[in-house]
Amino acid sequence: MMIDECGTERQSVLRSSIINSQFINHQFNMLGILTTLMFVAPEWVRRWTKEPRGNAFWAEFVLWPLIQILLVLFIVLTIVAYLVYLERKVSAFIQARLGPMRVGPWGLLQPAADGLKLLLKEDIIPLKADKAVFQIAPIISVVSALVVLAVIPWGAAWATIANINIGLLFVLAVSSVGVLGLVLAGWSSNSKYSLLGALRSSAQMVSYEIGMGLSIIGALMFARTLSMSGIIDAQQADGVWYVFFQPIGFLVYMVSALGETNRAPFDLPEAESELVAGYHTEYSGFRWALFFMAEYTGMIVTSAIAVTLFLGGWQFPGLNLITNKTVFAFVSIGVFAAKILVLIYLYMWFRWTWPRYRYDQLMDLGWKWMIPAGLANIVLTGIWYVLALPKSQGGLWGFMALKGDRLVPTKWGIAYFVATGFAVTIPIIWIVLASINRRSRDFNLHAQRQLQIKLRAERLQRHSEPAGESAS
Amino acid sequence: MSDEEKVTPPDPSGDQPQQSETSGEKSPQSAKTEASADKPAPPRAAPSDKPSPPKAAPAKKPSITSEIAGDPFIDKIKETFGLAITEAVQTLGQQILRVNRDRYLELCGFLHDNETARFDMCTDLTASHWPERSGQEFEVVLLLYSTPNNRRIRIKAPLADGEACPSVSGIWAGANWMERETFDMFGIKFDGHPDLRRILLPEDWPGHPLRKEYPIEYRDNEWTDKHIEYREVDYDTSLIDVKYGERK
Amino acid sequence: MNVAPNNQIPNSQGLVKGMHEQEVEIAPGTLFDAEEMVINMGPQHPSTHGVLRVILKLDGETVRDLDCDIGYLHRGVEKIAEHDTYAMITPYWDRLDYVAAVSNDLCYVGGVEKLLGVEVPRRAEYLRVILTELQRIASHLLWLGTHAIDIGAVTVLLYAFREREEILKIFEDFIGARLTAHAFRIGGLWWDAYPEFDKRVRDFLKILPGRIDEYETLLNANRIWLSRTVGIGILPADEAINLSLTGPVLRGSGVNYDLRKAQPYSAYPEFDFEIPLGENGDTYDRYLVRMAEIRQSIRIIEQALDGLPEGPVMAKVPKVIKPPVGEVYFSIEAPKGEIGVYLVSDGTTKPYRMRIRPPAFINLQSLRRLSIGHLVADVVALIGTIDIVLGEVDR
Amino acid sequence: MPAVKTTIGRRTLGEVIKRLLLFDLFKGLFVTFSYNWRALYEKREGGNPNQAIYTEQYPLERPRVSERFRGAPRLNLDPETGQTLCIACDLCALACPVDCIEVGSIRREVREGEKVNKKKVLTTFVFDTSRCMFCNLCSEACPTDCLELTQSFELAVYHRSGFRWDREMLEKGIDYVRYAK
Repeated sequence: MMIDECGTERQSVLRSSIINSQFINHQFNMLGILTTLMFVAPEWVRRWTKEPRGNAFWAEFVLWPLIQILLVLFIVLTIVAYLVYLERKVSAFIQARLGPMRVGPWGLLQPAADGLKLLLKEDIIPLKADKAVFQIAPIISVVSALVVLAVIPWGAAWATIANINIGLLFVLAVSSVGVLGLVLAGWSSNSKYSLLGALRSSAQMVSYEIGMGLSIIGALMFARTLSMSGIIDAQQADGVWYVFFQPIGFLVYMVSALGETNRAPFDLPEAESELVAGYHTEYSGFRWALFFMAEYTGMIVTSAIAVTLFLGGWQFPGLNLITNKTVFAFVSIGVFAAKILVLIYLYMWFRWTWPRYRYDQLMDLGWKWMIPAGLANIVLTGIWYVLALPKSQGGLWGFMALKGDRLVPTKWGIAYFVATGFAVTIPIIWIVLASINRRSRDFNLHAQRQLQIKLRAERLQRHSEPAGESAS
Repeated sequence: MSDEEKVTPPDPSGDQPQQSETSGEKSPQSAKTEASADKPAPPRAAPSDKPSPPKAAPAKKPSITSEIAGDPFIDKIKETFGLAITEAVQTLGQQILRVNRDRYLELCGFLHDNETARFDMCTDLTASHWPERSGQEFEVVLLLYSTPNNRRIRIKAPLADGEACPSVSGIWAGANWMERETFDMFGIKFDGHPDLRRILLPEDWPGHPLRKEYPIEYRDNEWTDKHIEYREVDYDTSLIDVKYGERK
Repeated sequence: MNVAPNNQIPNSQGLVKGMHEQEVEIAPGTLFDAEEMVINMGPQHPSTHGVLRVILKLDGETVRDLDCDIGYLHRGVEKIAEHDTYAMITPYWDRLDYVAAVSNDLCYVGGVEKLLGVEVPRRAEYLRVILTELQRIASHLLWLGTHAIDIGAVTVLLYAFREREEILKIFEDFIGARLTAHAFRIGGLWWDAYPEFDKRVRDFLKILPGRIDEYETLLNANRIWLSRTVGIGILPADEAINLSLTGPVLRGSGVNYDLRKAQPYSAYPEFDFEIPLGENGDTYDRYLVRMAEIRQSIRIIEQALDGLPEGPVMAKVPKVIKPPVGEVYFSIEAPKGEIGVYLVSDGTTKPYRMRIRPPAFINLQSLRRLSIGHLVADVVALIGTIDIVLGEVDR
Repeated sequence: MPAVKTTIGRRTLGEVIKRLLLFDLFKGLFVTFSYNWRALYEKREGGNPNQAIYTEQYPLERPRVSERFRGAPRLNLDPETGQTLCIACDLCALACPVDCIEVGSIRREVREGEKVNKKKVLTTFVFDTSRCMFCNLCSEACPTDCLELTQSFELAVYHRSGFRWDREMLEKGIDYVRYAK
């Protein structure tokens, strides 16, 4: 059923773009060649398979997606390689260094050199490792990270590989398989450091998965769809990015995403000062590179979801002025990529600025702060939403109106949701969290300090008693 | 060309300390040998005297050690411990008490607990080896500090070879590792130490290196034979590429 | 899996006997049968600051017991010293605490000078104070960087190293070496200050306070830093004294013991400075104490530069150094704590016995007391807070 | 004595609000971002502590080595005669704590004007740079300013035997590799 649906959707999109003959005039520039490849290729395939036009199953569901997948994989993996370069450069600039400079101008060929080196490196498998699992683990990790790329709306119209109507669920479900790779890697390495790292990562990712899931529900209440492009369309229809409606949701999502991708300050599984390298301590060469790839792809994916859910996806004010569909599609990809890049810069910036949490503090943060905040956010958003419904539907103020078949906030409604999001939700959630964590050992430093002073006073009192017992 | 070409081959490093020792103690002699030009002087001894001022003969300097007098606290200790305190001297203003091994622990407890003194910190614990003192070959040296009074005192407990010393790690927890190190370096056993193992050297290392009879050149022994694998290495002489050239 | 056998019974002090032999054995049974896991941190580990091997007994991630295995860098400096003349021993002292070589030199030459009864010229004393205080800043900066990187703040390391590099450049111009300086000779200094010395040091001191503010902006109030350091490894004053701790570790517990004030040496009585003290004796206080010490060192150096007297920098010392028969203990306040030398002279050109009182070695034994009950991540922070250098621990 | 001020003890309303707004975290972010920003546009000058980027690109930029630097050893020659200044007195070997110097000499008659003196003459001089700890004690002991530690610091060789410098090498110096780009 599902496949049918999106299949027909795709066909209609394709047909409309093929009918639009503008791109044919630009065949000889780069853009034209690319568009030709992407739009005409399925048509060629269709003719080649000599099948009737309406029933092109192979072309529609196998060949054309394969081309797209290869394209996306190629681009994303190149980007991943250059993210490593970017990370090194950003960290260098933050740390008063220069970063890679020797391979190519400004070290731009460094990723290629690194990749080559990793390919040529000896592939070491520890003697007592569980070999099969040891080899499968990085693959699981990287595959689960890459599969998610299929449903991410990279841009308008054709730029999504699969626009399925449960896109977000799919993302959450598949990306949580990644933890399996880490656990298996840690277990099969037969090293204590790896094992500790794996245990940490499994606990961490499972916990932050919950916070992440709760944080996006607020935004979904406004979007009322799980389809990734649907969410972007909803933001267009509502006229505002959901980050303004859902500041807490966005914050919780970002924190959880940091935890989910094992980035600093939550990089406990691979905390180099404690566990050497955590779950991938025993890995080398390209297997290790696969983990690295998974980590950076994970960063792209989580950022892409954040962009889709909270930052309006590929939309940008003024983007609708572009009438040429092809240009529009490419510009939208560019906007989406730029937004992702901003978030990834944030990731890097955080990593090179802040210290690392301790394991138990991390779990505290997840369970005592992120999950309650996410829950409270859902409740409060629900209340604001119900209050703002049209009066005909039982709302109090009627800040929303029916437009077509969906409810859209009016201008006052937008102001109302933004105001409640910032001015009411944040203080209420802060109070909730403060009351939950009032007696928290790790976060209430004041109480902790007082306790120490008290203990110290007791000790000193004991010490001031006539000495003698301490002598043997 | 002179007939008596005599290249003085440089001595292996192990010889050197002995040589300069002689230069220190028997400098008149070595000066004499240098004067006779025919016989080649001992290679190391001769030059070391050259730069030194003409009155190289070591004039006995006045001793820097003297008896402690007029210190009420030391007097009190002497009174309490009587003949167990065999010596109470000061060197350069630093007080040293020499105590018999039997009452060493008692003295330490006294110093730690005494209300006026309160030597609450064990700054250092070490030993020294005097092989020529028969019956008192070892000397455990304990440096104490009193934080309330800002005062130091040094306790010495002479021991015979093989004799165990009472452990003070029950009084000062900080003495734990120092005693372990002393055991490691001198082989002095500490009675009542909770965990007397070697600390710096491997568990099965032969000998205790800071004893005077332990040679300084002692590279290959049973331990290295057992634990370090030797391999013959074929040198690739093509790698030896030393260039001579103009200094830049 | 290397799993701890269950039959290890802690003795009176709770230390596991025979950890050395047993931890390498592979006990029958799975991970889940054993109550504890023994894990080796080091000797090659990113955060053990050298070749320290810490054997941890973990229950989950909680440290149940801990033992330090040291000696990987043991060179037998005390034995070598018995075979070298007094002047020849000085370079060996550089290699003890190699991030604070100048301070070590001051300790040794101070000890020999005391034994000889040599009076060092005032200019030399002032220059010594300037150099040792610069070295204290350098050592604390290195400590700050490594401590921060242990806790995960990587950037601070690079910033701290940048400032340390400036100090090392000053050293290179003055002494001729950056790290293992061999800064002082018995009786004074070999070199006098170079012409631009005053300006270079002042320029550096002008930059430094702002940079310390920068580090403190990054760390002082940062909630992650606070949650990682506050309440970690609390050491009350009496216990700290009993464990023979010295230096910032002791002062973090609130004990006012700094040899520069307590038993002044060199030209320190002539300068006005304060001894920062902590209140609670936790990792955060020790961090604050060290940061405050850097500021105090800046004060001392400024005063010393202002009052730098003219004159020779080397006292008249015989070429062959032969101290009188006797012994001396001389100690100074090194960045890590009280470094001392116990010299026994038999009247010859070589010391009969030379004992180094190593601050890091003695401070390190508190690691066990500090760590038990904390998590693995805290052990890393605690190794950092003790500020050890294995060159000195192992000697 | 003043105790270190600990900022945790008291909590004013201002502090609570700052904490609520994650002020502590943003302060740190501001510092690092300012570095990142400055790094993008500032002129780069290796080893300048006031610049945002401190890196000295070593093989490309030669470091400034100080005058007193103690690097590779050298046996100085008399600039007029070209003869060695060494009088084979062995003081450097005696002063060396690690015994890395071996001085070989012969006693032979040397004509100095009218007189013929019996003198020690240097034959071989071996300096083991792998053991040397560059403490300068040998140079300080040298009565004729012959043995000197110089500013060259690139002492790496491909083989251990390259560390053993003979007299010729000490007088001429090594021809170390200078890396071009």
